[in-house]
Amino acid sequence: MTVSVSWYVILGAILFTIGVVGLLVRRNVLIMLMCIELMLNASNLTFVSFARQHQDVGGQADVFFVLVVAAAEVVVGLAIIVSIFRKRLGATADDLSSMKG
Amino acid sequence: MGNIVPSHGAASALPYLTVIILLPIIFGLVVGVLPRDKAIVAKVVGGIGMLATAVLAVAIMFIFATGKSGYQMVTDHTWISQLGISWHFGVDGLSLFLVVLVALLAPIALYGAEEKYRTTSFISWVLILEGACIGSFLALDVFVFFIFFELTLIPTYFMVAGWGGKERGKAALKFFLYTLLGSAFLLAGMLILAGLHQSQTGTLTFDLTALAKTHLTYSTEVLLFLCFSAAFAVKTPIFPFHTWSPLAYKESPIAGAVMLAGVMAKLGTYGLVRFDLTLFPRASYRLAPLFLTLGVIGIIYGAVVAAWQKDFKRLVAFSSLSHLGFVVLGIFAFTVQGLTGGILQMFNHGIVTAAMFLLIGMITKRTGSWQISSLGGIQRVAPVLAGIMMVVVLAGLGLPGLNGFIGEFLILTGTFLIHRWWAVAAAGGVILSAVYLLWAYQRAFHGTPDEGIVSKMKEINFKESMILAPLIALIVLIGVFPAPMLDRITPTVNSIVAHVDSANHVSPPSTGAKSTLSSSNGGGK
Amino acid sequence: MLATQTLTLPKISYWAIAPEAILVGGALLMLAMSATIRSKIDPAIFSIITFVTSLASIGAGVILYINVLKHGKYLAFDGALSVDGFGIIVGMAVGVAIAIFALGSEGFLSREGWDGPELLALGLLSGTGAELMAMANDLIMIFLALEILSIALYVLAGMDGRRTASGEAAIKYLILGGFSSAIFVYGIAFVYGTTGSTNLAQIAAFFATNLLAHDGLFLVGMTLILVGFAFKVAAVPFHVWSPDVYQGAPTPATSFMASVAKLGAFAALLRVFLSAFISYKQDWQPLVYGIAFASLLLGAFGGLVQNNVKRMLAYSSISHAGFILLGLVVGAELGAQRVVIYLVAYTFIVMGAFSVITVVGGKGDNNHDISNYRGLAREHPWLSGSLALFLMAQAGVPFTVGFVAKFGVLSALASSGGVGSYTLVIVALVSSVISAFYYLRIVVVTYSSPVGIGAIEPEPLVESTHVASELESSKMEELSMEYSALKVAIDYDIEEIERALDESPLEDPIGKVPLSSTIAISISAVATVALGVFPGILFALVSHATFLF
Amino acid sequence: MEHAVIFIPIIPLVSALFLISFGKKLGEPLSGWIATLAVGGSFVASVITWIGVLGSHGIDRTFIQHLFTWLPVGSFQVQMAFQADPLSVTMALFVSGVSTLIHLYSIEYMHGDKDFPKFFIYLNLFVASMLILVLGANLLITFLGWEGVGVCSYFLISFWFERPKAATAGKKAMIVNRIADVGFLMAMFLAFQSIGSLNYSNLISAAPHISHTTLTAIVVLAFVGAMGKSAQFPLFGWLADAMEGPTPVSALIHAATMVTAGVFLMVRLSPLLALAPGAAHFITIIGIITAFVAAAAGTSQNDIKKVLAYSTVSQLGYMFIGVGSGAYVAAIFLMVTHAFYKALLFLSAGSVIHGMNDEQDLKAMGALRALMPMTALAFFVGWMAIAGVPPFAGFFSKGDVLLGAYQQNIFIWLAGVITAGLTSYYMGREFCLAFLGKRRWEEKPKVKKAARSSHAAKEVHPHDPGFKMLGPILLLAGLAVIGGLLNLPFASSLKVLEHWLAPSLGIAPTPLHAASSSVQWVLAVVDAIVALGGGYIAFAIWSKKSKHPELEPVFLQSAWYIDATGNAVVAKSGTRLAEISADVIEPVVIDGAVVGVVNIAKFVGVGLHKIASGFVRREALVIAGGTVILLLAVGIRGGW
Repeated sequence: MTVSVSWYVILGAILFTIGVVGLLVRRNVLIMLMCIELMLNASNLTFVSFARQHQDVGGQADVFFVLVVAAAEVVVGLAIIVSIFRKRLGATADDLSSMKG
Repeated sequence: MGNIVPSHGAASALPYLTVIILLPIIFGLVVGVLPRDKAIVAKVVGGIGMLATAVLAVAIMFIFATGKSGYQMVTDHTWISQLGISWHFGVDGLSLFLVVLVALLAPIALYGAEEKYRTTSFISWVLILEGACIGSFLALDVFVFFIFFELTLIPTYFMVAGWGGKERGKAALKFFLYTLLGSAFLLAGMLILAGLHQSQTGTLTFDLTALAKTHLTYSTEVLLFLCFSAAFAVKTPIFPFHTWSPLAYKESPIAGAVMLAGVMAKLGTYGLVRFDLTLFPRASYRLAPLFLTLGVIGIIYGAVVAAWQKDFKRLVAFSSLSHLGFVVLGIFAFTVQGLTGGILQMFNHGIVTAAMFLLIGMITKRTGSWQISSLGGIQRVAPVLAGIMMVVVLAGLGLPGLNGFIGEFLILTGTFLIHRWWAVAAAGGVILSAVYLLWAYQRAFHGTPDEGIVSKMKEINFKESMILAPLIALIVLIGVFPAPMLDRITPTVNSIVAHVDSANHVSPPSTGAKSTLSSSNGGGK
Repeated sequence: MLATQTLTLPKISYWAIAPEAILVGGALLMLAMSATIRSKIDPAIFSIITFVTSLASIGAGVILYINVLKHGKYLAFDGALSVDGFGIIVGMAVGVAIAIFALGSEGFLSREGWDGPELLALGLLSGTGAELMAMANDLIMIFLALEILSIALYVLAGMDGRRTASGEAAIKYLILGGFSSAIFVYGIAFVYGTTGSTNLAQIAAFFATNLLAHDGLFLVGMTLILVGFAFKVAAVPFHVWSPDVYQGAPTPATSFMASVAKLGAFAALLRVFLSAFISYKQDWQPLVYGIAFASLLLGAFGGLVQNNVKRMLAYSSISHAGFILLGLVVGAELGAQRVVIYLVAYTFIVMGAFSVITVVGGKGDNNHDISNYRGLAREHPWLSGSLALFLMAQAGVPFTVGFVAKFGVLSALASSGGVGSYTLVIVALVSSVISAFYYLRIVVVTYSSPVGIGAIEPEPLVESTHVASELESSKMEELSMEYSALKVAIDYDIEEIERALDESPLEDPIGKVPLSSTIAISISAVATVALGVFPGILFALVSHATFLF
Repeated sequence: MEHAVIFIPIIPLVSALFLISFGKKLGEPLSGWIATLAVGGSFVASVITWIGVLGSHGIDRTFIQHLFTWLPVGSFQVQMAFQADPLSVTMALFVSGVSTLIHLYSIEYMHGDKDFPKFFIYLNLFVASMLILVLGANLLITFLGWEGVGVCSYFLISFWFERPKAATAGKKAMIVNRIADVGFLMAMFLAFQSIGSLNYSNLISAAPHISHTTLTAIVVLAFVGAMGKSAQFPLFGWLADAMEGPTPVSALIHAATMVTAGVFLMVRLSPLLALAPGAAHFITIIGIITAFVAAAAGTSQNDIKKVLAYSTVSQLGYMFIGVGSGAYVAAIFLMVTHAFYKALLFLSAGSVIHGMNDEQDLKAMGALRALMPMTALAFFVGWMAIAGVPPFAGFFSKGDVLLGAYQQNIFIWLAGVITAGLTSYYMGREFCLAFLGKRRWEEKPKVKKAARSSHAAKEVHPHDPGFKMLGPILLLAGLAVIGGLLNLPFASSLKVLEHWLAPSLGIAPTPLHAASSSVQWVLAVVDAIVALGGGYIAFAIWSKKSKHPELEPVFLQSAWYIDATGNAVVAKSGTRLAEISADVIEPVVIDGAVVGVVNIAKFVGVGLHKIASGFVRREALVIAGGTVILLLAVGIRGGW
C-alpha cells in the first residue's frame, strides 16, 4: 500500500475539521487558540503534500510564512488574553458577551 | 417618435440658465459662512441673491419666445464624460413658469415668515433649496435632474428638522425617507434605461433627448414608467402616497411649508410630464386610467379629509392633495386643454398655497395657534387680513375670475373630451372644495371673537401686506388675463400631446359639430 | 526526497515598496523615540510624525503612479507584487485614511491621557499590511499582508485597558479573525494544490491554457478564500464580529477597521477574483451575488434598532460592503474601477464620520449612545453639520461623494444587464433608503433639544447601553432596546428651548473641539463635497486603475 | 352707442375697487352715495346701449363687444366679450334700475352699521357680476358672472358674520349653488365637445346640427345649474336661510335679480331648448312642483321675510313653467314685473323691520297700518300685484305664463291657478298680520334678537322711513302698478316686449292647443277671480285673529321637510364620511400601511438583534455555517 499524496490531504482535512469543531465546542479561549493553530497546521500539511505532488519548493516555502504568522498570532493572542483575564477567574469565551445585538 | 425634444433648441448667447441655477446656490453658500450673530447681514445678502434670481427669472420670461415648442436658452456642456452626463439645461413652456414660481416664492416665503433663531443658516438653506428647485425644473439630463431633485431634500430636511414644530424630527424623517424611497425607484429606472440605451447604441448617456429614442418593449416600458412614477407620485403627492405631507406641512416652519407645498410638490407633477410622458408615452397612455383614478380619488378624498381637519396646516396639506389631483388629472388626460390646465394649475396652486400658508403664519405669529378651533371672529378684528384670506380661499375653491378657476376649468374641459366620467367625478371636488374651505373660513374668521383673539390678533401690517401683494395680484391677474401664460405654455403642450398621440397611434379628440356628425367617438378611447 | 532546487532570490525593487517602507519606517521611528526618550512626549508629536509619514507614503504613491502612467505597470519581487494603478490608488487611499486617523487620534490620545505611540505606530503597521494587500499579486503575499494588517488591528482593538469591552472586542476579533485566516490559508492550499502556484498571474496563465478535469478541489479552495475575504470586509454572514468589535474597540481603532482594513481586503479580493479566478466567474458570481444581497439587506435592517452609534455604523459598513461587492458582481474591469471609486469615497466619508464620533465620545470614550448626540447642533453646529454631511453621504445623497460612489457601482451593474442585475439595483437602492433611516435618526437627534432643558426632563430616547455595564443588565437592555426601537426624539418648541438655554446654558460634555480633529473633519468634509460635485476627478483617476494580468 | 355696453358692468366694478381702497376713509354715507351713483351710471349706460340697439333691426340687434381672448388653448378659444341684444339689454336695464333704487334705500337702511362701506362694496360687486352674467357673450362669461353673484350673495348673506346663523346661511347658499354649478360646468364641457365653442351665437347656429340626445343633455345640465341659482325644488332651502342677510340684500339678490339668473340662462338657451322638448318637459315639471310646494310653505311662515322668500321660490317656479312651456317672453315678462313687486315687498318689509327695531316675527306685529301708512300702502300694492289682481302688473305677466301652460297642458294650468290662489292667500295673510289687527308687539315681552347695529334695544315706535327708503318703495310701487304695460295682451301691437325680445329667443314649438282669444278672456277672468278669492279668504281669516294653528301645520312651516331631509342625508352623512375618512381611513388604513411597512422593517431589525447573541462561539458557528452554505452552493452548481 503506497501512501499517496491524497492520504496526506485527507489527513489535513481531518485535522482541519477537528480544529473547526474544537473551536466551535470548547469554551476556553486558550483551547480555541490552539484549535486555530491546529487548522493552520492542517493547511501547512496540505501545502507540503501538494508541494510534494507538484515537485515545487514554493509550497514548502509557504509553510514557513504560515508558521511565522501562526506564531505571531499566538503571541498577540496570549498577550490579549492575559490582559483581559487578569481580572477574571477563568478564560471562558462565553463570558465575553457584554456587547451584543 | 414625435417631435417633442429637438436635440438642440435655440441656444442662447448668455448662459442664463446656468446663472439662474448657480446664483442662489452660491449665495446660499456665501450666506452659510457669514457670521451667525449678525442676522441682518445674512438678510441683506440673501435678499440680494433672491432679488437677482427673481429679476433673472422675469427676464427669462420676457426673453422666452412665444409660440415655440422646443427648448430655449439651451446650455449643454459635458460634465462627467465617463458617465455620459452633461450640464444640459433648457427652458420650455412647461418649465418656464415653474422657474418663475420658484424665484418668486422663495423670497416671499423667506421674508414673509422670518425665523427668529439661527436666521443665517435658515436663509442659506432657502437659497440652496431655491437653486436646487430651479435646477430640477431646467435639467434636460436625467442624471442632472435627479441630483437636483434629490438635493432639494437636504435643505428641506434641515428646515423642518431645525426650525419645525414639536414633532419636527419625526416629520423630517418621514418626509425624507418616504421621498428617498420614491427616488430610489427613479434612480433604478434611470440606470436601467441608460443601460438599455447603452446596449442598443453603445454610448452611455443620460440625455433626455437621446434616452427618448431608446427602443423599449411594452412591458419594459411599463416597469420603467412605474419606477419613474413612484418618485413623482410620492413627491407630488398623489393618493395614496401622501401621508408624509400632512405631518411635514404641519411641523415645518412656514417658509418651509411654502416651499414644500408651493414649489416642491410641482417637482412631482413636472417630472410626470417631462419624463414619464416623454420617455414612456405608450405606458403613460395605457396606464392613464390608473393615474386618472388616483387623481380623482385624491381630489375627492383630499377634500373630504380636509373638511374634518382641526388644524389649518393639515387642512392645507389635504387641500393640496385635492388640488394636485386636478393636476394629475390634467396631465393624464392627454388633451391640449387638460395638460395646459395642469401646467397652469401647478403655478396657481403654488401661488394660492403659498399665500394660504403665509396667512396662517401671520395668524399663528399673533395668536400662537394654527388650530382652527382656537380661532374665531378674526374678520372683526383684522378685516383686511380676513379679506385677503377670503380672496385666497376663493381662488382655492376655483372662483371664476381668479386663477384657480382657469386651471381647474381647463383640466376638466380637457379631461371631459376623452375621459368623460373621470371629469364628472372630479367635478365633485369643485363642490367639496367649497365645503371645506368655507367651513374652515367660517370657523376661524366668522363669529364673535373671544377675548384672547381680540387682545392678540392684530391687523396685517404694511410689510406683510407688501409680501402678500404680488401673490394676490397674480391670483387676480391670471384669473382675468391668463392669455400671456397660456400662449407660452400651449406650444410645448401641443408637442407633448402630439408625441404621446403619435407613439400610441391615436388622433387628438375632435371637438365641434362637424366631427360629431361624422364620427361618433370623439377621439381616443 | 525532493530534488535539490536552487532558490533564486528575487530582485528587490525598493521603489515598488516605497510607500509601505515609509510607513514601517515611521512606525519604527516612533517606537524608537518612545523607547529612548525618557520624558513624556506630547501625543501631538507622534500624531504629526504619523501624519507626515502617511503624506510621505502618499507622495511615494504619487511618484509610483506617475511612473506607472509613463512606463506602464510592472511586476516586482518575482511577481509577488504588482505595481499598477489599481494597487497604487488603493494604497494612496490607505495613506489618506491613515493621515486622517492620525489627526483624529491626536485629540483622543491627549483626552484619554495615553502617552505611548502604540496606537499610531500600530496604525502605521496595519496600514502597511493594507497597502501591501492592495499590491500583492501572490496568494501567500496576500495572506501575509492580511495578517500584518490584522494582528496590528487585534492589538488596536484591545488597547483601551479601562474598558472591558475593548479587551472583549480584541479577543473576539482575534479568535474569529484567526479562524477566518485559517480558512483562508486552507483555501490557498487547495488552490495551490490544483493549479500548482500561488501567484495570481501564474494561476491566470494556468487557467488560460489548462482546463481542470476535476475542479472540485479548486472550487473549495476558491470558496474558502472568498470566505476569508468576506470575513475581513464584514460581509454577511461573515460579519458577525463587526458590531461587537466596532463597539468595543477604541474609536480611532474602529475607524481604522472600517476604512483601512476594508480597503486592503477589497483590493485583494478584487484582484484575486478578477485576475486569477476570472475563468471561474460563472461559479463565484452567484456566491458574491448572494453575499452582496444579504449584506445590503442585513446592513440596512440591522442598523435600525441600534442605539450605539458605533454599532450603527458597523451595520452601515456591512451595507457598504454589500454595495462594493456589487462591483465584483459586475465582474469586468468596469466593476473594478467603480469599486475603486467607492473605496476612495468611502474612505473620506467613514473617516470623517468616525472623527466626529471620536470627538463626541468624550472622556472615557463612552458617549456613543445616540442620546449623547442630543442637542449637538446647538453647541457645535459645525460638528453636527459635518456629521450630517458624512451620514448623508453614506446614505447616498447627491452632491456628496457617497452618491457618486453608489451611482458608479449601480450604473455599472445596470449596464451589465439582466433581470438579476436589475433586481440587485433595486434592492441596493431600497436598502440604502432603509439605512438612511438610521443615519437620519442620528441627525434628527442632533437637532433635538439638549438633555435637561426646562423643568421637565425629556423622555429619554433610549436606556443608555453603556458598554461597561454589568452582564446582568443585558436582559434589561434587550427590553429597552425593543421598546425604543425606531423611536425618534420627542421634542419641545424651538422657542422654548432657545429661551431656556439662553437663561441657563448647559454644560457641554464635549468642550472645545481639538484643532487636529477639526482639520481631520474639514479635510473629509471638503473631499466629500468636492468629489461629490466634481466626480470627474475620480473617474479620471480610476480610468488607469487596471490590473496587470 | 352699443359700445356703451362695456361700461355697464365696468362702472360698478371700478366703483367697488375704489371703495375697497378708500371706502373706509370715505365712510358713511359718502361711500353709499358713490356706490349708488355708480349703479345709476350703469343704468344710464344701459339706456344708452338700449338706444343703440334700437337703432338696428331684427337679427342685427345683436352686438358683440370683444375685449380680449380670455382662454386661448388650442381649439378652445374663449373671448372676454359682452353681448348687447334685446334680451341682455332688457336684463341690464331692469337689473341696474332696480339696483339703483335698492342702493339708495340701503343708504338709509344700513345707517349706523359698523361695516357700512363694506356693504356697498359687496353690493357694487354684486351688480357688476350680475351685469356680466346677463351681458356675457358666451357661456363662460355668463358663468363668470354666475359665480360672481354667487360669491357676493355669500358675502351679503353672511354680512353679519358674527351671528353664526348668518355665517352658516351664507355658506349653505354658496355650497348648494356649487352643487348645481357642476351641472352648468358639465353643460359647458358637453357644449365644447359637441360644438367646439361656448359662444351663444355658435351654440345657436350649431344647435340644429347636433344630436338630439346631446342637446337635451346640454340643456338639462344647464338647467341643473339654474335650479341651484333660482332655488328650484329640491334646492330651495338655501333661499329661506338667506333671509339672514340684510333686507336690501334679500330684495336685490334673493328676489329681484340673482335668483332670476337661472331663468335668464334658460331663456338665453331657448334656441337650444326649443329643439329639446324632453328637457322642456322636465323644466316645466320642476317648475310646477316648486311653485306649488313653495307657495304652500309660504302659507305657514311667521317670519315676515320667510313668507316673501318662499313666495320668491314659488314665483321662480312660475317663470320656469313659462320657460318649459315655450312662453319665453312670458317668463321674462314675469321676471321683470316680479322684480318690481317683489323688491317692493321686500323693501316694505325692510321698512317694517326697520321701524319695529329688527323685529321680524309677524305674530309680534299688527296694526301697523296707522303708524306706517305709506309702507302699508306700498305693501298692499305689492300684494295686489303678486296676487295677479287686474290691472296690476302681476295680472298680465302671470296671465301670460298661465296661458302658455294652458296651451301645453291643462293640468299644468290648473296647478298654476291653484298656486296663484295660494299666493294671494299667503300674501293676504302676511298683510293682515303685519298691518291689521291688534298691536301685538305691545302685548308680549319682546324677545330681542342679537343686536346687530346701533339700533339699541329701546321702546318700539313704528314709523314710516325717510325719503331715501320711501322714495324707492314708492317708485317700485308705481312700477308694480303699471308694469303690465310692457306687454299688454289686448293687441299684437301692444305686445311690446314680445316684439322686442323676439330676435334673442328661440322659436318655441307650436303649442299643442292654441287658445283662441275668447278662451284667453275666460282664463283671465278665472285668474282674477282666484286672485281676489284667495285674498278675500286671507282677509277673512287673518284680519282679526292672529292664531290659527290648524292652518299652519308644522310640515308646511318646515317647508315639507325637504331641506331638513337634505340636511340629514347630505350634510350629516357627509360630515360622518369626513370624520371617518380623517379619523379612521387616513391614520389607520393609508398611513397605517406605511406604518405597517415600517413595522415590518422594525420587526426584522429586532429579530436580527435577537439572533445576534454576542457569544464568540455562536458567532464562529455562524461563520462556519456560512462557509458550509457557500460550499454547498458551489457544489450544487458544480453538480456534485
